Amino acid sequence: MQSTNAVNQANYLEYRGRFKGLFGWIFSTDHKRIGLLYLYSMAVMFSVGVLLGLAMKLELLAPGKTIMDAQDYNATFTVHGVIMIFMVVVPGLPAVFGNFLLPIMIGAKDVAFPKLNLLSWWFYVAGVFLVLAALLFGPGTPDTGWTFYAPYSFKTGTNMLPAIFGAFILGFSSILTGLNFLVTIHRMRCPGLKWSKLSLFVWTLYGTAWIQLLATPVVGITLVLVALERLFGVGIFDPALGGDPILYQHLFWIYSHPAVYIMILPAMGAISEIIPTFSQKHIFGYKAIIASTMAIAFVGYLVWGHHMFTAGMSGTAQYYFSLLTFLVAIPSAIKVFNWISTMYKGSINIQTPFYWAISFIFVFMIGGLSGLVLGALAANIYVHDTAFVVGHFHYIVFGGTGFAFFAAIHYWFPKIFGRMYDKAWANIGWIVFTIGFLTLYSPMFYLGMMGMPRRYYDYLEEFHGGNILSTFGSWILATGFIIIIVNLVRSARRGEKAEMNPWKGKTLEWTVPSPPPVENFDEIPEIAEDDGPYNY
Amino acid sequence: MEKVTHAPHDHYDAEASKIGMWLFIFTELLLFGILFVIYSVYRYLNHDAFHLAAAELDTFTGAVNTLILLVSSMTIAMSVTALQKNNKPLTLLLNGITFVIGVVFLVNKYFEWGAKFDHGIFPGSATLAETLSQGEILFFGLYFIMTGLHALHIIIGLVFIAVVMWKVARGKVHAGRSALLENSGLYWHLVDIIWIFLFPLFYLIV
Amino acid sequence: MSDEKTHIVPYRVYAFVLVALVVLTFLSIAITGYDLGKYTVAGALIFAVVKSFLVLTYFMHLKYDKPYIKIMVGFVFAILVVTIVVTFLDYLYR
Amino acid sequence: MYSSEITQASNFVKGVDLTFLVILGISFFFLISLTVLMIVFIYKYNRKRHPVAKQIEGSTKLEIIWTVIPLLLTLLMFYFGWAGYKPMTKVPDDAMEVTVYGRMWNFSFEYENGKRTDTLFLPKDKPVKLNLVAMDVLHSLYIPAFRVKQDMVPGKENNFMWFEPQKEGTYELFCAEYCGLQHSYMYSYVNVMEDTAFQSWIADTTQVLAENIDSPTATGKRIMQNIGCFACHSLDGSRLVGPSFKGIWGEEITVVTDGEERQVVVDEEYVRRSIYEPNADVVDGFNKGLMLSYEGQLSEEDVNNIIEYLKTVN
Ligand code: HEA
Ligand code: HEA
Ligand code: HEC
Ligand code: CUA
Ligand SMILES: [Cu+2]
Repeated sequence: MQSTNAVNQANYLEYRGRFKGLFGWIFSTDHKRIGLLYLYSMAVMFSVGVLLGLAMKLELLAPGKTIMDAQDYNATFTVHGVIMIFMVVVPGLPAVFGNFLLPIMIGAKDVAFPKLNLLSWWFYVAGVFLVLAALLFGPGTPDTGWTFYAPYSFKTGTNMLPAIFGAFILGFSSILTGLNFLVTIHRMRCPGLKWSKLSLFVWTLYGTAWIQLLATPVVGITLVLVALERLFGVGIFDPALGGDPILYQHLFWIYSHPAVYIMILPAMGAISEIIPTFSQKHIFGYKAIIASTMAIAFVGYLVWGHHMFTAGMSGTAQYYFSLLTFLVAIPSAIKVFNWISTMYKGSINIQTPFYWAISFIFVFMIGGLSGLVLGALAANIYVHDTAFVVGHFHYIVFGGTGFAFFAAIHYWFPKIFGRMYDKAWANIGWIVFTIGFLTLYSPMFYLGMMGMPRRYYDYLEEFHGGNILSTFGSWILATGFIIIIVNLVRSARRGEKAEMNPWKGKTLEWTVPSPPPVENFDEIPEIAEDDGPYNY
Repeated sequence: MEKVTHAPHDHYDAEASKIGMWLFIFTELLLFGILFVIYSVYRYLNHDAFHLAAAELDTFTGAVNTLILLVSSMTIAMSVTALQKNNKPLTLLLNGITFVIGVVFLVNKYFEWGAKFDHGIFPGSATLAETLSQGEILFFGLYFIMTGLHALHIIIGLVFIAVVMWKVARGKVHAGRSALLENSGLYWHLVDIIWIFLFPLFYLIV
Repeated sequence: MSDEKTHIVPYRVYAFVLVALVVLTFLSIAITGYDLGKYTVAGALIFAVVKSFLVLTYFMHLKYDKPYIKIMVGFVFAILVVTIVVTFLDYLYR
Repeated sequence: MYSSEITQASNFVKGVDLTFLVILGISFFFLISLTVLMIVFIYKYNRKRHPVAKQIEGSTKLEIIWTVIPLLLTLLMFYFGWAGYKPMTKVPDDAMEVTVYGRMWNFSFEYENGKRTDTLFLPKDKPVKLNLVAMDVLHSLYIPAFRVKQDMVPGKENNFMWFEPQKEGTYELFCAEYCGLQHSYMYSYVNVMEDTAFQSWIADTTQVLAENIDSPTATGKRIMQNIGCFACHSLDGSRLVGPSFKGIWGEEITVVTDGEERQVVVDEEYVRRSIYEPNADVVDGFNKGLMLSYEGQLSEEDVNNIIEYLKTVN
């Protein structure tokens, strides 16, 4: 692709706009700065979530009380879940890398509505503060689990309202980001950049944006109803007034199942960028990957009931949901096959992002395949709401989205900060982290199959062994995490200067300097007829 | 897309803002759509009670509100034509009519709700819990939530229209840059469509 | 781009649509006067669907918009319908 | 899977375990072969060994193959899941019925002859149908050894599960749906015995009678045990969800009635009201709405026994 170096412009990190210092960031409408704002705020929330996770594991080290009371434990997994889902992995890759890269990858100077983009971040922050307010003030930290199941969620005496409104506002932020991306992709592609030439990361952002747009309002209104229920006792979900608690679950999962694909799709997109780059080879099955992205986005909308197999649905609904759950697994399988085939006859350059990418594939397979167990009716009845489910979703949410996030940050780090990290430390961090991960979550499958229910503060002696191992793993994982973070933070300030295209990538972001100038391109690029994002 | 030479921030793309608005409308549709899901489930489960309760609502007020809302939809649609024909006074007049009708709608709503409150029918009230069946409680719960949310959207729409009128008056929105007006129209029509469904579901099917 | 050709809809089209909408409203009120039993809901909804179709096509200019916008709108309504149908797979067969 | 030596503890174990085996088998096959393939590629096509990549853009044939094969395999998995699950919905007509009450945070089981226990006693080789009644929030009855689980939904009619225990022994029974503070303590046991032993157990109401004659206090304590008061009230003065019973008799306490604080003395009338209308007077510092009325569950006589017992808790 033709390169247009905007050497004359200041780069976006040093650029001085209307405001100086901090204000120059939090009032900046530059998509790159907003991406970094998300990165920093998410990193803070993520660290809180991680600490809560470690605290839970410490509590579960032995039966009985270890470090906290039952009430604290219940509040801990609730807050852990809410933070991790609503504040880290749902905004996750789109808000950070989507914001940073989308305009560059389609040859535009910014997103379609830069001010709205900044507003989304403000909403995000507002939502975060509301949820935090629920923790610090009022009658007690929410203790319902991140699922807010009725009727417990309006029976508990804890501080639900701020948490609910916080989640609502976070949802709004997510909707606005999705809307912005859709318009951007539709309207701002540079000349010659046809749909069939978009990079795969952009495609996944497109699919994700649709889910964000169409699914998030559902959870918004559902949470508002729970709030109204608490305030006025309307009766919508209260069995005492004729409401149906199972309907609440339907509505919750109508959002929250598609939400898991909001988390994983951009992650898959990032992997689809990294593998061709480090194999120096055209992606295998470009069209098939796009089709599977859209299939996941669409079919993923129709399978929500697999979280409710034991809830008391009709048989017909159970068969339907189980069958469709299996169908939605197939596009994921297609992606895995295509990624591995991309490596075939490539010229593989093993670097940190590539390590993360292959470990992503590995843990994603484990997470996904355990999802198949859960999708089968008979097996689900047995392991639903046990540690097995906890194992499944940590493998796939954290192992999937989390690993892809790390892959992405190591891949685009030189572009974002204009500096290179210490590769040796990055690799050490990766190996420690991965070992810790496997030790932490693998025992959960075993515990689940032994019958240990989830959300258990205390457990019977027979579950002790698995829990010890798991807690032990959490410490290894944390060590790896610290190595990685320290390395990245240090390198962002003091690393070696990075080249424009250190990995020899072919997508448009590698044609602009590192870090990119304020307006990305001096001149909007033009894509030639026979050019494509993965032509090596 | 042709080459954009000026800074991206003040570049004007009518189609972008239009699809932006449409996408926003989609989220609103789903928001209400889910309430319709709840409504239909509970209607299915409490068939008779819903019939009984719906009879309590005043079809006449509902019909009046439906009609005036339709008229307001037309006036705001016409105002776009007026703007495109560079007829600024007519644009403002048509928008003004829409605005006034919106206010009238709210006033009607106020009296309607007021009457219900006087009869002790409001969410969580003692009358509801003591005299009505579960299905009827659900019906009124949904009635207040859905019409309330709709009224909230009317208010937002009114603010939107007011802003647009001000911009039209100041000449910031004109024939060459009419996207904002069209968007306020789209939004107002959305509010109308929702009412088109609310009206039969609550007032008509008795 | 601001010069993109826009379609100016004559006032009278809107007036006709309004008349149609008003007539449909009265019809739907009238028809619920009859006892259609099971079909009352369906009847009322059909009128609502026709009315909103009119609003979408004319008032909201879909008729004059590019095809992809139409497709999107259709898609969103389809999603809504599918959601309702799937939810009812549970309630109808309980 | 759950301690393999006690497989066949119920009639569903086979179907469920088979589903597991099939899916895990296919999964391991794919996991291992794909991982190996990946490692081989990384090794073989490493930059050092294979400096120039061969550009391959895709292959429609392969795409079709790896769409169709997983499709068939997943359909197979669906089939096993379905086949293992199907029988769980069809209760035999001759099933013995037990009503299970779930409340925060204990189960109680009521047999056809009115006997109540806090542990589930069942005869071997006889189908049982458990009718599930949730008193307050969602709970879920989970017996891992039997591979069964069903949520208990307040207000839901026709909420049941069934199975046929096929092996004597004692099995754990958990609450698997998060239900608040003591969720992890909401567990009990299932005791499966020979049919004859069960019949004499269930017919044996003498145990109850004896205690009745013995002393009302003992009976009171047993009733409270079975219906689960001690999930929320301790006997040793420690604070759980509700106030401790230690030394409450005759004590003067502060309660909130209709939003106003007042002082009351704990006497017979107050305790009776606390049991039948717990939300009328809410003890200061505790949450309203957690304790539910036991109207209809505890007879006058039961309550009298409870009162007698409470008098003795010091
Ligand atoms: C990133 C998020 C994410 C993703 C992508 C998925 C993906 C999948 N999930 Fe998961 N899931 C969660 C996050 C996610 N899940 C969370 C958070 C919960 C718990 C919520 C809570 O209760 O708190 C949950 C719970 C959950 C349940 C409910 C469990 C229960 O509570 O009883 C089920 C049941 O069907 C399920 C199934 C699946 C399936 C079939 C997939 C599939 O999409 C997986 C597809 C992937 C593969 C299949 C692997 C790759 C393919 C191959 C290696 C090739 C070979 C494949 C074949 C032969 C088919 N998930
Ligand atoms: C992204 C999602 C995510 C992540 C990362 C984690 C991380 C961790 N989780 Fe989990 N967890 C959930 C989502 C997540 N969790 C959810 C949704 C629930 C359900 C709550 C409920 O039941 O309501 C849950 C529940 C849950 C339980 C079960 C509670 C119970 O049922 O009793 C436990 C038990 O130990 C646990 C432990 C941990 C631990 C030790 C960590 C971590 O501390 C491990 C340490 C992690 C690291 C050291 C770094 C990981 C890095 C990344 C993911 C990428 C970085 C991204 C950015 C910076 C943006 N979590
Ligand atoms: C779900 C938890 C829960 C269960 C189960 C429960 N209670 Fe309570 N109980 C409470 C709470 C909370 C309070 C304090 C608030 C109130 O008065 O309603 C309370 C208050 C009381 C009081 C008043 C105590 C005092 O100090 O004045 C009595 C007596 C009582 N309960 C008896 C019982 C009996 C008898 C049972 C069993 C048959 C029982 N409770 C079961 C939660 C429970
Ligand atoms: Cu009862 Cu958990
Ligand atoms: Cu799901």
